[in-house]
Amino acid sequence: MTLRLLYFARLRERFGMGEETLAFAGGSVASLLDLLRARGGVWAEELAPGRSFRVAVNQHLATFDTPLADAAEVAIFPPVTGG
Amino acid sequence: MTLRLLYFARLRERFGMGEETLAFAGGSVASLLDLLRARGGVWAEELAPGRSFRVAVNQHLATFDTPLADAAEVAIFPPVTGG
Amino acid sequence: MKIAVQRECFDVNAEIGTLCAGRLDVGAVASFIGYARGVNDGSDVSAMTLEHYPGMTEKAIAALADEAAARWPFIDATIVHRIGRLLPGDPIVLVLVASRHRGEAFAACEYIMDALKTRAPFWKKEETPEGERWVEARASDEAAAARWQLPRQKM
Amino acid sequence: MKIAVQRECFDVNAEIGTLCAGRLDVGAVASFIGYARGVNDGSDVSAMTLEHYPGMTEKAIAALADEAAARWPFIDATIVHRIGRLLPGDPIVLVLVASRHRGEAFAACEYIMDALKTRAPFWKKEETPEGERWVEARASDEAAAARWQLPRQKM
Repeated sequence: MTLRLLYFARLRERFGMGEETLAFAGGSVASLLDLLRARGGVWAEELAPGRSFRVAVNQHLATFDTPLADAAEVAIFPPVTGG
Repeated sequence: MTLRLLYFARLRERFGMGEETLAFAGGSVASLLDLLRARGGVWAEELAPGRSFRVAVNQHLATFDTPLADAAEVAIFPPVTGG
Repeated sequence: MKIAVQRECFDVNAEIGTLCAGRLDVGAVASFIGYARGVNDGSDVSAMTLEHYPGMTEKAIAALADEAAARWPFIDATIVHRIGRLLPGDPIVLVLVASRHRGEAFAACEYIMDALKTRAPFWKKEETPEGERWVEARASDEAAAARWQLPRQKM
Repeated sequence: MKIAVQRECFDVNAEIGTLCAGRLDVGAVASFIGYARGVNDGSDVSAMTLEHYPGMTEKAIAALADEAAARWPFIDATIVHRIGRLLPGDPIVLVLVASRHRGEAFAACEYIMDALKTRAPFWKKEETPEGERWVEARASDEAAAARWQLPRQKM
């Protein structure tokens, strides 16, 4: 299956990209985060357990156990600061 | 001593006057109310104990035991309904 | 602090502009506008007339705004209350509170409105198909003001 | 319910006029305007840029406004949030809530702002003499949102 990943704000800058398409074996948000952390460097650093970030799946805030379906849009971003 | 009395809104209409000057022997708001009730009719009715009205002395909300000095401006009016 | 009692309508944009003019520390403006409604207590209301106690009104509003400023250190506030004859849909009262952060602005604005409803000497008379009637004070307004645990100043 | 994410400034008078047009049952409009400040966390801020998540933003705002409407039955609401580069003193966000009585308008307006601050995908980057920096989320915003006992939706 394939996921569309989006990064915003500080994470977009740190990762050096705003979006990418990723082949994914299936699983939850937690599995995806493990896959991204395995890239090492800023990925391991910014997505380390305990770091403050949010994940939205198909444009709704998600939790670590939210399942990911094929073609899901997964966004990872810092805590929001609008308003 | 002399007091300047003001009436507003429903009480102004019921008493048939917006203001009057009254000779007063001295005392508190309670004494003044007794004097006015002694007029009978609408005065006794509207100012009866338990009726809902407010008294301001020199433009500050007062209580029954607020003392009245010569030339005080005493306003009697229904509970307010602005805003 | 601007406090005005006037017959004319107020201009919200203009009042906000004056309140914030040249102030780059304002992060929040909370506001409230009260309107004359076309229905009240189950009757159609075709117009209302607002009477007040000239002299006391401004003092009472200043006192309650000062209380709010003592509790929530806001930057500045504007309170405008209209008097005279108003039609349904007409604005009656405007309260603006400017502060650094939003919590103070919301709290002070709501406090001022609750206190104004129970302590500023305004009275409304409504014109209905059954004739004219004075609006009665609402128990809910007393309850709203009491939430803030005001010092007892009423009889 | 009007929800807009836009670069242009909003006109408060015009937004209130649209919100209340032809409605004689509106007795109260509570509003909030958030502004870009010239100082934050002890640094001068010469400008800020607001980034958002197109597509999710509108959904997230609609969801929190619907929650507010379920809790406080207001008549209508308007939420406008700006994006792009803003200067100190520029308005960032406008929330208007129209209701019959003021309690619902104040509560819904403050709820929407608190929820928006923690759940709508906007991010601010500030320009300071020390360079550019992303604004960090505030614990006080999380605390403000938690007051309303939101269902847990965050990680």
